[in-house]
Amino acid sequence: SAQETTIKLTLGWKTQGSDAAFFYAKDNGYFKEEGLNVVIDQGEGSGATVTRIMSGAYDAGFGDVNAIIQNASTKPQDAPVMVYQIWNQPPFAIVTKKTSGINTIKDFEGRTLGGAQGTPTTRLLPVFAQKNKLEGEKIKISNMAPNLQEPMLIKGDIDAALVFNITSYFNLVLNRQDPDKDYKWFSFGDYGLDLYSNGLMVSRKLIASNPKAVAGLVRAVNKGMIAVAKDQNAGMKAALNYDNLINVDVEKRRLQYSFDKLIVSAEMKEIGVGDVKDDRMTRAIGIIVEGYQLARAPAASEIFSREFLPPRAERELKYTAN
Amino acid sequence: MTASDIRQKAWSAALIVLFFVAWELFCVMTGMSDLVLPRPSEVFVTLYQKFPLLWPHILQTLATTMIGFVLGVGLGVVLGAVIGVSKTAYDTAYPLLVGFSSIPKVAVVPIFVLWFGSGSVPAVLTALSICFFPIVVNIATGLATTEPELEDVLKALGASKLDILWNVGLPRTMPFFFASLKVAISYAFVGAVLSETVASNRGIGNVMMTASSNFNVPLVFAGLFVLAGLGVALYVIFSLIEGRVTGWATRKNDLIAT
Amino acid sequence: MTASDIRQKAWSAALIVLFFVAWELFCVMTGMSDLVLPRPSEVFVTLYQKFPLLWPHILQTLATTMIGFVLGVGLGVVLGAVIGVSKTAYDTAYPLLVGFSSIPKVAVVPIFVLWFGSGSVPAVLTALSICFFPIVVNIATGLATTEPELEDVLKALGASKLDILWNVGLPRTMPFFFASLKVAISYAFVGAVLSETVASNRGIGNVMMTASSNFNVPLVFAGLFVLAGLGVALYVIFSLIEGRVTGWATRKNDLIAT
Amino acid sequence: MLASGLHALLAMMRMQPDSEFSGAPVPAAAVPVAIELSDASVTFGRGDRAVPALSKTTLRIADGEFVALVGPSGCGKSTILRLASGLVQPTTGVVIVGGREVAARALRVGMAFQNPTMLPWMTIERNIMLPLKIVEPFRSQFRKLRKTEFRDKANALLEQVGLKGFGSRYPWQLSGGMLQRANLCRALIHEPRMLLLDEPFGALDQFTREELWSILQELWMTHRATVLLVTHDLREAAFLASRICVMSARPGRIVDDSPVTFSRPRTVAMTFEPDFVALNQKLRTFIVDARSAPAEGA
Amino acid sequence: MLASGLHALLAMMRMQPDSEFSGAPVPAAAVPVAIELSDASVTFGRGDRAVPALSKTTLRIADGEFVALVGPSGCGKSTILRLASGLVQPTTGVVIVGGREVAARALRVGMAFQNPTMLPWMTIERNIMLPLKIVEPFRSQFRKLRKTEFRDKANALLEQVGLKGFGSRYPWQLSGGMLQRANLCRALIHEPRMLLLDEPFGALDQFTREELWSILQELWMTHRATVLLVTHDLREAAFLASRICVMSARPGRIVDDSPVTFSRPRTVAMTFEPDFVALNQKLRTFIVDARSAPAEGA
Ligand SMILES: Nc1ncnc2c1ncn2[C@@H]1O[C@H](COP(=O)(O)OP(=O)(O)OP(=O)(O)O)[C@@H](O)[C@H]1O
Ligand SMILES: Nc1ncnc2c1ncn2[C@@H]1O[C@H](COP(=O)(O)OP(=O)(O)OP(=O)(O)O)[C@@H](O)[C@H]1O
Ligand SMILES: [Mg+2]
Ligand SMILES: [Mg+2]
Repeated sequence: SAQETTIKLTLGWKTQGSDAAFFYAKDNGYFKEEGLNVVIDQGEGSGATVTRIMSGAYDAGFGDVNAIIQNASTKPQDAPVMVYQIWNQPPFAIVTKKTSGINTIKDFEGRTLGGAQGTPTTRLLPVFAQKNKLEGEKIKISNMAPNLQEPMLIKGDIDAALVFNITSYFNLVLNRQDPDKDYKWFSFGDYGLDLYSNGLMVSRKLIASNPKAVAGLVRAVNKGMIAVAKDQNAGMKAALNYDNLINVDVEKRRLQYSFDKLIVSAEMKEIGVGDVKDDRMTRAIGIIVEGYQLARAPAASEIFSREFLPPRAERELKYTAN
Repeated sequence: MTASDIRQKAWSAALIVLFFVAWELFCVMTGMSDLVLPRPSEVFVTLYQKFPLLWPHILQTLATTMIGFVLGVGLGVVLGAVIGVSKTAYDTAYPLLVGFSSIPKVAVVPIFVLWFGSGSVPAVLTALSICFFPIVVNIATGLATTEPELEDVLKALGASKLDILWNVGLPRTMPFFFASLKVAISYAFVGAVLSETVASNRGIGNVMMTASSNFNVPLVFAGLFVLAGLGVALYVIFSLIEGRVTGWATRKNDLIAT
Repeated sequence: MTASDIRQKAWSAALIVLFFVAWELFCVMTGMSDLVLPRPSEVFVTLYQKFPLLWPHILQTLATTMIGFVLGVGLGVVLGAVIGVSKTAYDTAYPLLVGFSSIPKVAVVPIFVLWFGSGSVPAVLTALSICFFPIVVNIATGLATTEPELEDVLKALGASKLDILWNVGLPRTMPFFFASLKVAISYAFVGAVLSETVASNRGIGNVMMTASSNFNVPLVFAGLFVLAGLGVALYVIFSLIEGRVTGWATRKNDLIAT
Repeated sequence: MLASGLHALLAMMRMQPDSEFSGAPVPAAAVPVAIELSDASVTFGRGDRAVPALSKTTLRIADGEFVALVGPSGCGKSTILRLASGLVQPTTGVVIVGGREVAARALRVGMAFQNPTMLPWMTIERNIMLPLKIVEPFRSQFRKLRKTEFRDKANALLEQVGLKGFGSRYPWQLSGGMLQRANLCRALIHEPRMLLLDEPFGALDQFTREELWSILQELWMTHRATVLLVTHDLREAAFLASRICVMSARPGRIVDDSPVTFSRPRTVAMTFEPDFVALNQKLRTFIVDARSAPAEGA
Repeated sequence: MLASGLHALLAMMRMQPDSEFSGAPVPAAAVPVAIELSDASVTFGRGDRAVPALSKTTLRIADGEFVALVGPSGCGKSTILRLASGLVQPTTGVVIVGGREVAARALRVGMAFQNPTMLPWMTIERNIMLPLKIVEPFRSQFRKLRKTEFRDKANALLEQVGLKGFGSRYPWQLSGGMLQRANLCRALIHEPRMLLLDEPFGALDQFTREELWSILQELWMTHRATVLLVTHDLREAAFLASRICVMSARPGRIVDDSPVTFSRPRTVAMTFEPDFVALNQKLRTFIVDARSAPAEGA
């Protein structure tokens, strides 16, 4: 293992249950088998994963494909490439209290929505409004840090919050709320914004200099995904091993939530975990280009590379909650 | 004298320009990505182009910072005077204050936001809470180290503690008060911007947050330059006041007879 | 004297305890949610329970902070001495430094991360870059306001500038140097923690960030208490050194003959 | 100016300005005591580091007396002045000034420190006006009059000590002797009831000094403030004082206390007369004795 | 101690210690000039705020001379000393010390300031040892000897001026006169070639003062440093100096420059002899004239 390649990998955020596949792969030596020494660091946001990779500080990361699209528009040579699409459903959603009187998306007009600046949910609101024929200028946005959204929503300072469902759902849980009973969720995916979201991305430099390592990395993560889908408890053990400060109960639920809502879908069952459908990706790029008013629409092939994916048969994910 | 003064200033200005030139060269030579450290020329261009857009945000940040700063100075002077004069206050308040200022204010901003709503109030409070400590420390130290000989002049007249504080302690402390203002004003900006990045719809902090999520690093740096510029501008104003107020303490420079 | 000293300290300790009691009561009476502001008792319990978990993080943060602080003090003293002695340095460096410290250091951390990777190095650098400015300012002001009469004593002996700096300027500046240390150490903690929240897998900052994204507010506050505690502990150490070094400046308190 | 301020002052004082004063010490029973040290001793520091500065000393100065204090360097003269002004508390014994135990506010005190400490951030003029800013009844009028009457008062005093036009200077722009004269002005400006002068003429040449003697004597003869003057110049003591106390070496005690009976106003010429020279001579011997007491550091 | 340091010192000096010295001023041609002011004037500040402190002054002091400078308060005596020590640059004219134009390092200088400024963070002992820390050849040995030989040296000097045991005190724990004596020690400790003394005995009583006169005279007679002494005491000037310069009022000039020819060693008794009194008398008249020059502030 003197020839081990070191790969610096950044997560999308602080340690979360939904990252379990990476920890599991590491703990079970999947990376080693591929001749890789993967160093996993916590992240500062799934968008920032892209910057971290572009700046050269990291070789790979778990981050948002939409941030790649944004950057690929202006800096096609520097933007990272998605090599393994993990979440094939968008987590972008608007959450509101059932008591707020908002029953349809039309009711957002005249209300104040809390949003964290620059997050896709916030940024795509105008497209959301336009696609659903809402009067966008009637929806007011109040900017705030992500972890203030739920408290402000609970307190009633805002009428709804522009969130990632996987984050917000558990934030509400942690704020001793019942996110299913008392809250209403409007998922962007259901309203014409059928986007992809987080996955494993790598730098162009790594692809150019060491494609074998990339393939190995994807293979290892894929094995981790499939294993964790079978046994979340083992996944959580690996996560706890990485960071002993996590709240295992909540994070395990988060892991399961990610499979339920973001990973396991009709499309995944069809094409296997990690892959994307090019036409859907192209549509998604169109939405992002529109939403962010990008100068250039990158091709789907600039964003996602199928080249490193293991064969379809190896990407058969069977999710069983336990 | 005036000629040499101008030469002096020109020399300093040249050195400052040199700093930016060095930075530019460094970026060009290392092929630094503008996502990490943009070239100053790029930043200035962005600043120039976006200035009309930035202007209301600058005003907003300047206003909240100044309010927080003024309140912070007031609080700092009062606390500093109390700590400098009373041993009990020294032993009690100092540890609490040191403890409080060892806390990153980012952790406190959400509390302010939940209590006072997002916007200007938390920004003012954050600026205040971050900037008053250097003032407390310098006022307290200045008072504690005032030469007893100077105080005796007033004590012999039967002056009250307040008289002594007012006529000896505070004037004697002025040079260090102004020194702490330089620190405080910088930190006040940091505080206000910090709060704006957490929860606000206006202000440089908000702009920088948006710019950074758009990967528009030159605009982030334009924001930083604006902050630095505002800090320097206020520093210059304080320097002018300082020159008038604390001339006695820097008299050394006058003594050269030519 | 010793008896009254102990009474004094006891009194101060009582006041500090009172502060926490008041906080506790405030939370209980207003029915404050522990998601916003936990009761101190809750925080202490959390701190106690999680202490074994926190310990390695505490060591990490303490280590990076101390390294950054020591480097910051070194840099601050050197820069302060240069600025305090040279007019050109004053005019050049001061604006740049004020500008630099008006910039929120959060914006600088990513640059450090790029160059040095995530972890301890950016934390050290951030602590350094946030804590040296108060020292620069106080050293420079102390030197600039040194009484020319004291310097004349050495000048008349034909002493070099360095001799004067070493034998008059710096000792005279000591009280204000120690004052700035109190500010600097607090800010060094803030800097290190800041960097840890952005880019590190260890340290109190990381713990607090994790806790805060889990809405484990008592744990966030436990982190804050640890920081405050560390700040105070270092403050106490400096105070002891200060007492020995700057006794001459606070001689006022000795003069009471009893 | 000094004359102009007189009327107000006289109204406040019990004494008639022109009483035919003999120069003899005022008997303690007849006149209220202004300063009283009873067995007062002062030790600085504690434990090992204790420095006895003044042995048990008893000294009683009547209202309106002019007492000179002489003695070897370091014997505790300045310490006695600091006791009288309340700047130092006695380690043992009692100090009563103006009938009250804590001196500070008991009497309107004017003090000229041995080392002329001017506040460096104020011009000489403002330094001199400081007592007017602090002490009633001037204090309440200070804001109103500081640009007019009070400033004139300060400048008139400055002129009297030969510092006309130096009011707008800063302390560090004055020579040693000039500072000392300004220091004297500050002690006098608020027409104090008690004047504590610590070698007020030490840094002055003989002639300036003699001029100021006469001014001080005149002032005292009109205002009759209680004066305690520390000096190293025996001629000065004999010229000015109505009573001279001689102190022994450190830690000091008062070893001699004698009246000076020359008639007032005294003149410089008188200091060359045999009686005067004889008094000086006598004092010299006392001091020679006083110095012989061993003076060692702790 | 002073005697013990002598041998080393003498080796460095050109003069024989026991040359039968007459007390007459050394002719300028015979001996090298130590201090030379040529038309030197000093004005502080600029423009409107300019204060002339010293008129164009020419003064030449030979190596090994003992010159006293007397004159009214504020006439520029301290300014001349500051010129000689290089602390002040002349506004016009030239000041040459030890053959070089910038005085500071030209000669080994010992200076006693008028206001005894001790560094407050150092004990008296360390304050006194300061010149040894700065000035060669002591400097290079300072680390080695500061706890032994140099400290003994300081304490021996302290004992000589009557401050035995006060070495470990801090400046603010000393009385005015004690500080002044410590100040004198600091001026002497590094066996300077040029001694600038600004009223070194002002705060001392007559007897201590006279004792120190004798010590200083003895020192000078052995070491033959160039001494420039500022004093207000004409007896002191006549006792110590081999030449007395009288200055006029501010801005000063030298109006008289006369040798003092009494034989050495002089004694206190001699100061009462008619010749001595006559010299004093003569100086008095000069000063009276000098003072009459109008002295007004800017
Ligand atoms: N703050 C202090 N701490 C310790 N010792 C002190 C302090 N002030 C004065 N002393 C000591 O007290 C003694 C008396 O001092 P004081 O100033 O009264 O003398 P003095 O008679 O005025 O002498 P001089 O004529 O030299 O001014 C001195 O030996 C001095 O060392
Ligand atoms: N730093 C300064 N700035 C302005 N003026 C000054 C300064 N130093 C001295 N002077 C002025 O220069 C003149 C001469 O001062 P100097 O100290 O030489 O007098 P001196 O002869 O030593 O007097 P004294 O006997 O009172 O000490 C004085 O009028 C003084 O006001
Ligand atoms: Mg005294
Ligand atoms: Mg002088």
